[in-house]
Amino acid sequence: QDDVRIALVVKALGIGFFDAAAKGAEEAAAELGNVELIYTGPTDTTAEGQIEVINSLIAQQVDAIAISSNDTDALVPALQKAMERGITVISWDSGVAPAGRQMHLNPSSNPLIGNMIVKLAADHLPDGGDVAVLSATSTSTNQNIWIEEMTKVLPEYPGINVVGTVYGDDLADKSYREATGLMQTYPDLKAIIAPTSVGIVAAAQAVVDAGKVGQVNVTGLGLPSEMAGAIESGASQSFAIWNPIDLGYSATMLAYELSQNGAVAEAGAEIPMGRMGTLTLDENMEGAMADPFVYDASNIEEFKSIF
Amino acid sequence: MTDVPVLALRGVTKTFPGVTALDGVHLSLFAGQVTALIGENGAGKSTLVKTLTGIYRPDGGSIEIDGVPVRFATAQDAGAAGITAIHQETVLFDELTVAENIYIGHAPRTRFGLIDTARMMREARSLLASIGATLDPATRLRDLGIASKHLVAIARALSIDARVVIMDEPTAALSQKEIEELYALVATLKAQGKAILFISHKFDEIFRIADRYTVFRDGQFVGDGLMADVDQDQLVQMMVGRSVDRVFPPRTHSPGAELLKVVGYCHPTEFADITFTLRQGEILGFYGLIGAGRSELMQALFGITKPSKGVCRIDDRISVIRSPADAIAAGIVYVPEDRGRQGAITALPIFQNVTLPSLRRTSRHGFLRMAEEFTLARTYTERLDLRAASLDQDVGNLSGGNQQKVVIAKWLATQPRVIILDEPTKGIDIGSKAAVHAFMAELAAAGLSVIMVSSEIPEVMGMSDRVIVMREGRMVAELAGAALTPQALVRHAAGIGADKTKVAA
Amino acid sequence: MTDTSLHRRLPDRLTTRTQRLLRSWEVLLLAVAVAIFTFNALASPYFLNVWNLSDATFNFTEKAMIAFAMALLIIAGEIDLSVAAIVALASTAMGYALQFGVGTPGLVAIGLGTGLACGAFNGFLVTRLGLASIVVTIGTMSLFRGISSIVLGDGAFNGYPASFAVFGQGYVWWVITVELAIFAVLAVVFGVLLHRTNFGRAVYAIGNNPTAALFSGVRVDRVRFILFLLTGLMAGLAAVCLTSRLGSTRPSIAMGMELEVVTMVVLGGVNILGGSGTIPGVVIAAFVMGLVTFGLGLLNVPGIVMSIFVGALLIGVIALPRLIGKLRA
Amino acid sequence: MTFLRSREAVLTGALLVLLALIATRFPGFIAPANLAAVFNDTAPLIILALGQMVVILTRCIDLSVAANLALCGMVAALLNVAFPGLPVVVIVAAVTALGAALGAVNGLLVWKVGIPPIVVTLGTLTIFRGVIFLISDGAWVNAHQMTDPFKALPRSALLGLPVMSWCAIAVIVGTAVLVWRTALGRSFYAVGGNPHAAVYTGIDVGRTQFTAFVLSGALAGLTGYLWVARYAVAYVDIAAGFELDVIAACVIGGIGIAGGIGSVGGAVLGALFLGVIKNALPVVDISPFWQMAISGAAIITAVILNSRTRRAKGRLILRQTEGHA
Ligand SMILES: Nc1ncnc2c1ncn2[C@@H]1O[C@H](COP(=O)(O)OP(=O)(O)OP(=O)(O)O)[C@@H](O)[C@H]1O
Ligand SMILES: Nc1ncnc2c1ncn2[C@@H]1O[C@H](COP(=O)(O)OP(=O)(O)OP(=O)(O)O)[C@@H](O)[C@H]1O
Ligand SMILES: [Mg+2]
Ligand SMILES: [Mg+2]
Repeated sequence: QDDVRIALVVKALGIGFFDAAAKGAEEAAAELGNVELIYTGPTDTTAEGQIEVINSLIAQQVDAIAISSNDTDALVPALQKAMERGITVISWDSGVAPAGRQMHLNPSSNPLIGNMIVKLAADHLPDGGDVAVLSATSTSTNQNIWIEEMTKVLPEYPGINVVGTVYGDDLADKSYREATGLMQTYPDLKAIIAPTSVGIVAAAQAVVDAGKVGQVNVTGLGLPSEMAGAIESGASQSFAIWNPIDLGYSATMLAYELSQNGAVAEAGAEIPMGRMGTLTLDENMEGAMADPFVYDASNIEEFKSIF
Repeated sequence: MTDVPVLALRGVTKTFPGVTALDGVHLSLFAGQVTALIGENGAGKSTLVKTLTGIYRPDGGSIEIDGVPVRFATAQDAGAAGITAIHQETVLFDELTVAENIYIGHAPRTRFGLIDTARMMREARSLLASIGATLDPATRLRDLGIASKHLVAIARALSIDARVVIMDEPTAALSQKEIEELYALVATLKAQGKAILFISHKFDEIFRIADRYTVFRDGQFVGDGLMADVDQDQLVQMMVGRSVDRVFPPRTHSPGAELLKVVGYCHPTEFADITFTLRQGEILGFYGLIGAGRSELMQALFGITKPSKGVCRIDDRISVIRSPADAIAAGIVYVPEDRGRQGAITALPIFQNVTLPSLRRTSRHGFLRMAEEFTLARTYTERLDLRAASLDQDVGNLSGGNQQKVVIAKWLATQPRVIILDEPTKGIDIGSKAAVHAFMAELAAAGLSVIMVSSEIPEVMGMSDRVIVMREGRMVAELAGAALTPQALVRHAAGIGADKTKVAA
Repeated sequence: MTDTSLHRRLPDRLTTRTQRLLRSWEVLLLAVAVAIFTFNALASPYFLNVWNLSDATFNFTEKAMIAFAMALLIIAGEIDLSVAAIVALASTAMGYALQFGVGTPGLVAIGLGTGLACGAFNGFLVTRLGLASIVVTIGTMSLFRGISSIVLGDGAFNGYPASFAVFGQGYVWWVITVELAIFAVLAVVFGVLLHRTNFGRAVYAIGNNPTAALFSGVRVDRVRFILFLLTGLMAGLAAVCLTSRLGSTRPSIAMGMELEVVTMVVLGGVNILGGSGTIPGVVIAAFVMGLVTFGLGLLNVPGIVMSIFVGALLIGVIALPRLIGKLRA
Repeated sequence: MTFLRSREAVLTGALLVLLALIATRFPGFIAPANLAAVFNDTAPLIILALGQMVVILTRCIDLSVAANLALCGMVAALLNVAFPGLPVVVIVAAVTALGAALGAVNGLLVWKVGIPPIVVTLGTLTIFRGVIFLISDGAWVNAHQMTDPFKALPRSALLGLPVMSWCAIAVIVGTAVLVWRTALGRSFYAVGGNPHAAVYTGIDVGRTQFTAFVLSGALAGLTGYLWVARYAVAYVDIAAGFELDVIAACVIGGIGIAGGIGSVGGAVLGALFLGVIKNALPVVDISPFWQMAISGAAIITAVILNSRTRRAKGRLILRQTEGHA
């Protein structure tokens, strides 16, 4: 049987979010029937590591690469080489510069996410107050875009005062320390927005340990499985995420469509992605999958064992 | 005098890869007696000490205490069996205190098994007092001078309640006054009924303190007996296997024109106002007590340390010597006192050692030419009759004497004009010593100027055309001809008498 | 000792060139390399493809450039753990200059110059102030990378000119990349420098016994300083290649590279305590590490599992001769 | 008097100056409660620095501590998930033993095979990390999977201080007694200060180095549990690169990298110095991007200062009396 080999390349192996995405990709592969899925990525979140992975994928002559990148620009030469050798390249989740891919799948639209993270905080602060951002690394593409989008819509939330942005580098201990630092520097802090699944968990833990449950609300983007404890303890009222399973599923479907079914990535193109409907590409060859979904005490039980 | 030895070795053998250091040797030590162990360099004396103290395990033979065979796995076992030693090397710990150095490995314990610091200090203090050392047991060893360190080593050896005390060349690093104190200590130990093994290359002290002797040659037992029954020539005959000419080689050539002139050399802490001249083909002796600053001065001449003031003229041209490389270029070379550390590079082959300072000549535009290197190395090593398997052999595999030859060959290959020999015969046995002396005379006769640093009066007297005496970093006398007497040397070196006038040559 | 005037002729060597070669570390390592190559060829159908092999060389070329200089440094008894940080700082400096419109030649000069400056700083601390190189470079490792993180903050530099891409992405001829060519040239240059020049001899002498080397007229501190400079320069060169290959600069560039470089050098048979080692050994070690990572990559083995292989290889290859020696004794 | 000139005094002074500087920008930092929190946060670094100190004293180095910590932490988490009923003390004991065993692997390779410590631990560093990936399958162990007692132990307060801090205090006291008052402790200094001489005093150099590695490993194992329980998460990369912080703490604390020199006080102060910088930067509003450069500069300064104070005082043989004519 003619196997189609699709590589799902992630920022680094061992991150819950990406493992969930891989689950979705497997689902798509099973649905398509003739797809062999290669789930791979470097050990830590570096561009150099991803380039090595890409080189070995090129060598194996896979049919398509769907990548969530560690660096917008650094991967471009390697991915261009892949495309030159006839490999379909798309990026998903965290994008690659247009020159290095045929199209990009956004989990959701960036403005929607930027709005969502500040709304989550504002919903629990009727009187406004100080909030701070705990991001991943200073270089993470999507976190930076979301924070930018959030800043744009801030005027719509009067009383919400963003006092600072710190970086936990997606390391549990550093994020924890930064969150603790935030609470000390700003004794009146009302909320910590962490648009990263590592940071949000660490921040919730820091709030619990500082005895500030009820005073400081942790919110942002996180995984239900990792955040279940925080919702339970009350350190977090609510948080959002798109469904990573759907994301992996859609990325695989798109890669398959482009590489096997002759779909062309061009502005305005509508590309089917199985049960997720179709994706419409904009002039940057980007499309958004769906709205982020909000999790709170009412629905966390249902999702925490799924992803 | 008892006839049962406290300690007896029977047929002890110890081999290292390629060397049989001890070949079935015998040795008996008796209570209340000092036994001198004598032999050439490499005869196996220190190896025997290490075997007796549990550092090496013998390959064959037996060690008996009071006629009972014993076996030591570690140095602590030997201590427990009542054997203690002052080793040839300093084996102390700079970062520990005096008391800890004395008691490491057998410190007094409290009920909970912890070290009883207070008691350790107390006992260390009284032990030090008993050997006449006024050291604070709480000072760190690194803050002590060489002589004090040696006293700590002695205290450490005595801290073990021993019946057998071994001293491996204990006087090599001591001044005359401290040597006298050591002799007194040996007498006390003797009176306490301990059996003492005393190793030394100095015949005068052997005859002074020893009751018995044992002679080794090339790892083999040659003979033993009572000191009273032998004279020095007989001992030397046993040691070397032939008689050794103890007359210094005659000097036939007389020194030529002035070659090197040192004017007003000063160093912030080590020496001051050094002014002297050296003539072609001359042997200039530097005498002084240990620590008089001679080595520091020679190292400054060689560019290792920098003088704060002063100039050095060669052939009436002022040469600035900032590094050994400058010195070599100016024709001055230095055979260091500390051969192990400063002399040869033991892990490199012979030819590379020899050519290291002469690479500029054997290479072309900075690129090595192996053939030239071998030629140069062969010329000089064969001239010195080096005993080795090949020129590619690592220097570390050679015996000490042959390593010294490699170092000398290295310097001769640079075709120097001045060669400085720092304690060239220190720790060297009587046979090799004569060879070194003959060689020095040969060099001088060939027109090389030699500076010889030595602490041995006979050597200084016998070899030098002229002698400069140093004390506390300063030149205190320059002696030659009739003025060069042992009494004058000692008087100037020790600073006895106010007479500091230079005696003209 | 002097009883005879009979002069024996000392032979130059007792062993022949072949004998020495056969007993050398390089041969053992070469055997390992061949074994890995064979294994890879059997395990993956994609392995024996010149283009793939050419791509695979990127896994080691930049590290090997630094490893050559590092080998000399380690043979001389020193170490430089700040090399990866130098790469980061040099890349940052190039990116910074780029903002002012500096062209490709200028960028290269700045990259190499930053490397040299960092090397000089390390060399100064080690030779002038007499500090231990391992602690000095642990400090400068944080310092250099810290400076690039101050400069870059949460930003990145990109938009390098197209002509700059030649170092990391260009080909000299057919499958021979520019980096591979640089690697080959440097292998020869460093090989000659270490094994065929007075300078190389001085490096060995210093590594074996710095005091005795000084007493033999070797300008010890000057040689050490030059070695730090060289290492910095090579880190600067690696920064040029890596930056060119990535087309962007971030503070995390070349993270952890120092340990891979040291691993490569040690695997190449250089004694970490100084005094011995060869450039051919390092060259083979570079290929071994490249082959292992590429081969396992083709089998889609995760990078972290690969590192188990590299770690085990390092310990195993060094332990084996010692264990055999122990068993023999 | 001697204390005033010691490294510990210099470091204490530096630490106080640092705290004073921070206080000018953020007075709340030196509130006792906050200082206690900083100490608590620095506890893992202190514990590991003490283990590393012992290893460095014997002329070795342990680059694998952080990987050892991560592996033990992961095993602790997996044990807790697999056997939620297992008492926490059993888990702590198990991972401490595991840490000691991993340290023993390093120690044996150094002692029996004679591979240089830096090479051994460079190798085991990558191997340990790889093993974590293998046993965890790369997955995280998250807070809600861990039992409450497991997570609670390090943060439960005892006499106003969290257990985590008490662990650090216990290790400080234990190491101090070990190093000052036991024969083994003194032999660490002897082996590193002069290995040759150590043999002459009946100390087995290899065995002593082995013991040091075991000790360092056991402390890494203990810290592995503390770390994972405190941050309530375990994954492959926890404490990545932490070995360099640990070594930096030792270097700042004046532990001589060539062996034989160093004190418990120095190691603790070195760790606290780094801990204070780490905790202070976010609150005094210095960009986090400065942190690395600052700790780098601190290391270099400390090394220079240490080498100055340690420089052998040149012996003075010249008398400063009347000049010679
Ligand atoms: N650890 C060792 N490995 C190899 N050979 C050794 C070792 N120790 C000693 N030897 C060799 O054993 C022989 C005896 O050495 P030893 O040190 O006992 O001599 P010695 O009589 O004490 O000489 P000296 O008077 O110079 O102190 C020498 O040939 C020496 O090279
Ligand atoms: N009191 C002391 N404290 C510390 N070190 C000392 C002392 N005396 C001598 N030394 C050491 O011994 C070495 C030799 O001393 P120096 O060169 O000054 O005297 P010297 O006259 O050459 O003595 P020697 O006969 O031992 O060569 C010095 O390098 C020094 O390190
Ligand atoms: Mg001896
Ligand atoms: Mg001297």
